Amino acid sequence: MAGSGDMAVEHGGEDRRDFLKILFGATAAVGGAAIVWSFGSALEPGESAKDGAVFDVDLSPIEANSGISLRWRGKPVFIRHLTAGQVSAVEATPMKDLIDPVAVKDRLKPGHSQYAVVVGVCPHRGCVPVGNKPTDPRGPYDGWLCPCHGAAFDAVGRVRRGPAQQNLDIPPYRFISDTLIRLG
Amino acid sequence: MAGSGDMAVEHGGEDRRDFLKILFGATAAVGGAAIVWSFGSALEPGESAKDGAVFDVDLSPIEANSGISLRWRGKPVFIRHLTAGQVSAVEATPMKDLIDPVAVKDRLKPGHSQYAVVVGVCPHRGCVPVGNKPTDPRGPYDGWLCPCHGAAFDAVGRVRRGPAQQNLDIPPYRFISDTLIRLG
Amino acid sequence: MRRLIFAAVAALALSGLARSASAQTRLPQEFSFQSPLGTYDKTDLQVGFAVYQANCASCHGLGLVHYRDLRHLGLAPQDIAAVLAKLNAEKSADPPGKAPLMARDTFRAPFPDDAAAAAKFHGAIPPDLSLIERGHKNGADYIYSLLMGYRAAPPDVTMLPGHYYNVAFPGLQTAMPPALKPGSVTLADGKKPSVQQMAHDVAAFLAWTANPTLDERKAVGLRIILFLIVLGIFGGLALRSGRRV
Amino acid sequence: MRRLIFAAVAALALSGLARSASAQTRLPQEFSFQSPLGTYDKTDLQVGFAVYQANCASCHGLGLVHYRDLRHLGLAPQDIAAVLAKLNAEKSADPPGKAPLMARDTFRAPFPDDAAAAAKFHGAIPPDLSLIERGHKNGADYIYSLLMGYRAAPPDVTMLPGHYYNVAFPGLQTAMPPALKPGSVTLADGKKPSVQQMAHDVAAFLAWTANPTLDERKAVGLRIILFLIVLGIFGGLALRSGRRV
Amino acid sequence: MDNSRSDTTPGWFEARLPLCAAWHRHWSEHPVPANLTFVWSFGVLVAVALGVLAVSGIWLGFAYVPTTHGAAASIEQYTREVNFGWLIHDLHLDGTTMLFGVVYIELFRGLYYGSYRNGRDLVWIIEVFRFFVFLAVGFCGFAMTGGALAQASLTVMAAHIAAIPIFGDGLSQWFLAGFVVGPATAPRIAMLHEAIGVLVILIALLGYAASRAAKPANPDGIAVTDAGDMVPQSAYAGKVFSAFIIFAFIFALIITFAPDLGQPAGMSLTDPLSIPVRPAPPWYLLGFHGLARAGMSVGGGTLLTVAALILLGALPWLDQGKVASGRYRPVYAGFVILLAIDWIVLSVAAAEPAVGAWPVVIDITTIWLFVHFIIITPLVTMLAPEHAVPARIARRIA
Amino acid sequence: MDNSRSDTTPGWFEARLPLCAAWHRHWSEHPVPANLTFVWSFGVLVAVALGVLAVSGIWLGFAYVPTTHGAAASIEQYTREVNFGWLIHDLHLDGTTMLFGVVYIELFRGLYYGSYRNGRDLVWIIEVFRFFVFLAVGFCGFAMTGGALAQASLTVMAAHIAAIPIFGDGLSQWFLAGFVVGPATAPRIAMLHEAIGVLVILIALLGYAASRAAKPANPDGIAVTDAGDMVPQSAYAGKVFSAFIIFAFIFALIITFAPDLGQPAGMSLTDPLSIPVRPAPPWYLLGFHGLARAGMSVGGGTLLTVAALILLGALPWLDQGKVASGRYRPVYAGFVILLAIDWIVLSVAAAEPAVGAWPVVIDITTIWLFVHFIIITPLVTMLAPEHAVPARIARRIA
Ligand code: HEC
Ligand code: HEC
Ligand code: HEM
Ligand code: HEM
Ligand code: HEM
Ligand code: HEM
Ligand code: FES
Ligand code: FES
Repeated sequence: MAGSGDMAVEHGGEDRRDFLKILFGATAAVGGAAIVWSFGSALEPGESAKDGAVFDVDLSPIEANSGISLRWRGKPVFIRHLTAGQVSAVEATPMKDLIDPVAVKDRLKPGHSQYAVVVGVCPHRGCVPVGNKPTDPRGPYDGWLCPCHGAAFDAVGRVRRGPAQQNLDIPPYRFISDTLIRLG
Repeated sequence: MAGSGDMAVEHGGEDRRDFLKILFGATAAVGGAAIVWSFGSALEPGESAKDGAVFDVDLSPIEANSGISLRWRGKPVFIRHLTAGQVSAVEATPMKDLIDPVAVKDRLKPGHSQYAVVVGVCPHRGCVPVGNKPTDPRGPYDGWLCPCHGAAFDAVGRVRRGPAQQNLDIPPYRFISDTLIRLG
Repeated sequence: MRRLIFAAVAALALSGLARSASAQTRLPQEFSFQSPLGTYDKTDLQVGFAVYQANCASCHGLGLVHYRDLRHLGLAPQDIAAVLAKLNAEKSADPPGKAPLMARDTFRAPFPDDAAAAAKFHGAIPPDLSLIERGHKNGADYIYSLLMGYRAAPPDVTMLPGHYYNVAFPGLQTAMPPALKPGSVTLADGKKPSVQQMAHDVAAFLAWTANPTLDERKAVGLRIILFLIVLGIFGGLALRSGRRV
Repeated sequence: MRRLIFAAVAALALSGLARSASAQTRLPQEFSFQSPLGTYDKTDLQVGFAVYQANCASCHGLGLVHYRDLRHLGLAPQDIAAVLAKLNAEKSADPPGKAPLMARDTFRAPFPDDAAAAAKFHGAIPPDLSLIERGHKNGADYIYSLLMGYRAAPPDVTMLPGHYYNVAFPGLQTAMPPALKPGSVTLADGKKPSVQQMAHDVAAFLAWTANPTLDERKAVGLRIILFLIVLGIFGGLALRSGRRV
Repeated sequence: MDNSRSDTTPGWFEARLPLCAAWHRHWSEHPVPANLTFVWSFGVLVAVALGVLAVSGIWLGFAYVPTTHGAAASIEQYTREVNFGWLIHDLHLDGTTMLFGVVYIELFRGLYYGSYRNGRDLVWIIEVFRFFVFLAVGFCGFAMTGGALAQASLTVMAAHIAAIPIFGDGLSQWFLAGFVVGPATAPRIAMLHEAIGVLVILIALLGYAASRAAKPANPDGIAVTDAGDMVPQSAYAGKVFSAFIIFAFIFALIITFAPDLGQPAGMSLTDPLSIPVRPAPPWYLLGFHGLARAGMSVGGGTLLTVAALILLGALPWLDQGKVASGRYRPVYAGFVILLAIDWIVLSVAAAEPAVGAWPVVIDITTIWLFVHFIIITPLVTMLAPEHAVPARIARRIA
Repeated sequence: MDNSRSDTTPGWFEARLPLCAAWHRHWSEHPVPANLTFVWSFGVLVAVALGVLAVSGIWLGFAYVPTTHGAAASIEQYTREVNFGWLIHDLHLDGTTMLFGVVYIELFRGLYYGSYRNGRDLVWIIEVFRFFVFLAVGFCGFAMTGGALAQASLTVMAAHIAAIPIFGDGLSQWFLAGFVVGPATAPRIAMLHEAIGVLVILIALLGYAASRAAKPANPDGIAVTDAGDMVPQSAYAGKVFSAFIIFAFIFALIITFAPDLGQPAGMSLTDPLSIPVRPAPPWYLLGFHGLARAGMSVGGGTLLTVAALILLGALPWLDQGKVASGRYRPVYAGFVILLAIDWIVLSVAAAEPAVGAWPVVIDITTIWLFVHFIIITPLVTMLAPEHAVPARIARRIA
């Protein structure tokens, strides 16, 4: 490290060298970042995974006190248009009567309490409950009834009678307009 | 390692120790061998791989100058019962006329030259040649004809006319009796 | 440190109690393979298989079992051939163009697809039974209890259409009808096993389908244990003697 | 050592010659993407797709291409929707109960199974075309040549039933009939492309189906190369200056 | 063991690549404190367990097919149809149990003897990190068995990852290679499991290096200075061997009589119609599963789980005591044991359905865990009486 | 590069785990001969290539499905649908080309400068073995792409393994996990590829250790004794850097303009109906493919292939010369270059169909290869004139 030439030059050399070192280091860093970034984004879901991951459902055709069922990611999803009466009925149920206690508000979207959206898979053994078609029996709690072993759910999908021990799942969704929801 | 006690004992100790060391080492070695062996045999084909890997075909029902085709491991296999005339005919063909020169004896089993066994997949593009059914055309060389692009094969499956450039494959098989072969 | 280990043991014991709390209405049975060193009783398994064929096969598949595997129950090749011949004779369920069953095939699925099954049983689908025994704690007991668990429904429960009251079944109502038909099986000696025995043996059979390697595992495992004991002794001696000098 | 490298280069050159020896009867074409920096010509691809739909789709599938991928050719969502609507309208081939095609589906296979195809074409099966361009050296040229390669069979060759003489096809007889129907496609400007252009554009289209990422690859690759040059210079300077003192 | 070897003239190979010499210098003759007890042999056992897992894992990989249906099917077939397939599978499954058994004890050994003291803070942090990675690998392994239960656990885990602020969603999508468990998930999880399963060996080696660079830990928790208190590692050959034999023995017992020990019932069921009523993770994840459930919400769960691990890693700073080893601070030692019991009870409770007293048990044990680290540890180590620490190691063992 | 670092007082981490110190001692300040030329930087490039392959390989593994149909499909989908999937695939595919490019040159460097001399025989044997393992991994990688071509090559390779006396059949059944290429084959080959692909890194490290234990090789092929002839490795930082940049540059060119360079046309076709008329292996296997085809029969092929590798490893004993470096024995050096050309021609010929002159070319080049090792090498090194070798290195470079 024995420097030649007078201080100034030596010093200039120092500076220049440091500058170049930094420049080089910075460039290399940029390259490294680019690599990391590209490998990172390669971990994101591919297009096929995105297919049908998200789609919109128009609720306007559903009349009050009736429901529809559609398939989303291979699972059946139920959407029920509740009457004011039905809503107040479920709200009236005391928590202690519930097998898997959850407040009604946590199962409906604020401001859209007339629509209940649930996954139509019975938590007991995975059968598909009935209650959407007008002809279907809805069970003792005016919600859904599981044909397999008789689990009964209320109008917002909370289990009221065994063997199932958990409420019907709620798929991820949000309201885009008053009559349009985006699933996923 | 400073030994205590007189030579004899010390020596005895030595021996005993060595003996025990060897005994121990030997036992450990046995264990190691057992492990290696079990992991080795775990690499062998599983039962499903063995299924139908090997099976026997009775040739007696095949009359002379006719053939059968059967599936073996998903591939079609042709077995043709040759007449003496056909054998001598193919043997007469000079090597230089062949696209993929192979001697007849290398394509038949010694002592069983009346049976030709080949894989029925055309080397050109993988179509299945015709020529087994009595009604089939056998092509200009009294063997098989590929319907796709007209490759022609002789009675022992050697390609005589393009586009194919290689002879029909021969599956692994051997004769168990004069009229029974084991494929695989 | 010693204390620490002791404490751990204590807590584990506690946990044992905890678990035993969560039990169902079971009719515990004696199974030859349940004891530490016990192995399968081949005659049980053979009867169990007969029972399965006669009473269960019409609704439940055994997707992980091949017909050839039956030789492990002591069936001779010709016995297996016979089984297959019988099945191929009555090929009702499956479409015409289908190849005949071979020893290499897995047990035939009774329904073309789940939908067909669900339609038949008010939504319920008869599960594949290959692994069902492992699906429940003390699975063999559970299967026995299920098969013997049918009762007249008490007045207070409202039954679902096409369902049967069963004390062993979680939910007490099952879409599966009582399956064991008395006299549906005949033993080699011409006797007809009791329903209890049928339930017991089919449970054993399904335990085998779920753990076909149990016998081999115990045999090999014991050898390993013995070997380790020997190795431990020799090793101990070698090292001690090594230290001695 | 220098000599060694030189020798290697020489030998490689030699090998180049060797390769060029093994060529087939081809009609080499101009393709925008063939030059080092060239990219796909989207209008070519769109015409090519139209040609494929009108002339090839009835026999060849594109198993690796989704309808949604057409947006990379510059088709707008509604264009794609239109394509799908058209296809769903004429759902001749497939069984009734089948769900309508969606943008997420891959191109529909024209035949239920190989057997059906083979039956139709005297044993030959129209291969899936997704990767066919990569299956041949200079694949795009090959496809063009194949489509333009139909001739009257010279008297000396005996044609197989239902086969067509084609100078580009290895074997000269192909089960594929001349596919390009003049006027089968109409361009945006109402013109009908010549058969040459149709062959050229469908070849380009199939090149795209085989290498859809070609454009991105070249774009990204060039950035990488530029970056390395810069890095090399800076690095060189930094190190030299480091050494200088 | 037999160090006369290094005296004799080296053979052809040794002369060119002195592996034996290296072995002696870095291992058998490496000086270690003379007071190490039985539990100090566990480091070797971790290595053994990792070796078993790597080999059996590769063998399983020879047959494993990472698809939604193939995962469970391929391994079921492997265990049924391939020679010793069942053994290799059990070696892997129960090998995991052995690994975690050893690791959990090692961790509590550290807590008890204050092995994170005397400048061993980095060593400790690496050890805790290693533990975390083991948990991740174990989870991925469980999740890749493809059973209905594994699918459920993937969904749960993804939900927890998604609860991480900012990056959460992205991470959980990376984890699932999608938005829900789908066809792309299986190969992703399988390769995560296999790759990290191999890489974790490097982490373990790093920890070993760090531990070698620091002053050796020992039951007296003192910095052993006097060379007279050190012995060559080979002096413990006997201890290590007996530890190994016992390890192997227990391993063999589990494989022979209870191959599914600690696994949730029905984990191998592929048919979602026969999901056991109440899914649960394997035993070594139960504690964290419980912590997470105590978190009420998924987000809370994640928070508590992570917090617990961070607190564990922060011990070198939480511990305010002058002495390190539980031998010389009985009060704190008592609390460490209490913590061990607390964790076991928490694990037990976490395996039970959320009915009756169980949720309460979960909450209490969870709260205690945090009380222990945040309040008990600093206070007790600061205030509780400590015995005088001997300058040199108390009693030689080797 | 900047070794002032080690003088300053170490930081918190460094004080506990002196990684920088280790780096300096074992790498940057390690003394090496002062006459190393450009090609000596290639060792680093091998490491770089291996790193690229391991990482890109793991990323591919995140998507790869080892089933007869899934293999090709999963990767095709990956390259089409995942961000930069094509890049990661090309990094892996062309990374293999870069690896073998570097390895082939390194081998010929060894031949030319007699790097296997001066007690470096073990080093050389390990290097040849490493080369063999690379070939195996490369083949498995190629074979796991699942295309019609890969299937064909598996059958061919199995036939060659089966030709090994006694064990042959068993080994080829192990290899295929069956008697022919079947459903069980894909996961077997994939795991072989991935596992060995990772383990080969260990072999490489072993070779590095052996090389460090032996006297350093150098262009003068002499045992450098005088400390004045040694310089710290960091003195070559510039050379290594430029080598790296050139490496990366070529790599980038290949990925951008010829991602399939050296791969047989149509290797990625999954549809057996469109098998290219004449399958062939990737370029780095062509030479051996040629050797094997020259063997007339499958058995002969295997024999020749194995023999060639063994002869290569036996060089330290075949070479009878007093001097090691080609610099001081021009005649032998000439033959080495001839050998290089011979190999390239052989490879070219092996890629052509067995028509016209090609089979002859294959036979001639094959024969020459063996003549070179068995006859030329001993004789020429013994008899041909050698120049005087300088006691100290000829010209300093660093
Ligand atoms: C007539 C059709 C039928 C027959 C015959 C039948 N099962 Fe079932 N089985 C079912 C149905 C339907 C279910 C689903 C029950 C439910 O979910 O309600 C079932 C369920 C089961 C279950 C699973 C219970 C659970 O906990 O999920 C077992 C075990 C079982 N059957 C065993 C048997 C055995 C053993 C036999 C023969 C002795 C048999 N079954 C015969 C229709 C049948
Ligand atoms: C009437 C049905 C039919 C139509 C329409 C058709 N093909 Fe084909 N194609 C075939 C058949 C059959 C084959 C198989 C040829 C053979 O193996 O003899 C084939 C083969 C091919 C091949 C592969 C040739 C080879 O080397 O293997 C290509 C490329 C091809 N077609 C492209 C096209 C293109 C492009 C179009 C549209 C412009 C098209 N085909 C339209 C039936 C058709
Ligand atoms: C720290 C190391 C490892 C741990 C803790 C571990 C743990 C596990 C666990 C718990 C399972 C589930 C077993 C079951 O439930 O059946 C599993 C499965 C599996 N592991 Fe590992 N493993 C490790 C290393 C590896 C390695 C290195 C590989 C291969 C490279 C591997 C390959 C596999 C495979 C293929 C499976 C699926 C087999 C099955 O479903 O049972 N593992 N692993
Ligand atoms: C592989 C193992 C696991 C399985 C199979 C599993 C399964 C489940 C199931 C089925 C539930 C819902 C039932 C219930 O809430 O009681 C659940 C809840 C939960 N699990 Fe686990 N779990 C596993 C591991 C974990 C781990 C390691 C954690 C912590 C990181 C965890 C955190 C949670 C949390 C926080 C909840 C409650 C979610 C909520 O309350 O909404 N689980 N787990
Ligand atoms: C010495 C190191 C390695 C070499 C020489 C190597 C070489 C190759 C080659 C030549 C292919 C075929 C690529 C293609 O044709 O598309 C391949 C594919 C593959 N490799 Fe490697 N590889 C190595 C290490 C690894 C490692 C460490 C892994 C993962 C743990 C890995 C995973 C894969 C996978 C998943 C594929 C299939 C992807 C495909 O079909 O393209 N490789 N490898
Ligand atoms: C992945 C790469 C490979 C592929 C795709 C491949 C493909 C083929 C094909 C299609 C043939 C039959 C056509 C002919 O004989 O010319 C063949 C022959 C042969 N290959 Fe290769 N090969 C590969 C690698 C190798 C390697 C690495 C070796 C040497 C170990 C080898 C040894 C042979 C031999 C000995 C023959 C002649 C077999 C005979 O004459 O019956 N191949 N190869
Ligand atoms: S599945 Fe719904 S109650 Fe059993
Ligand atoms: S496939 Fe037989 S000639 Fe073309």
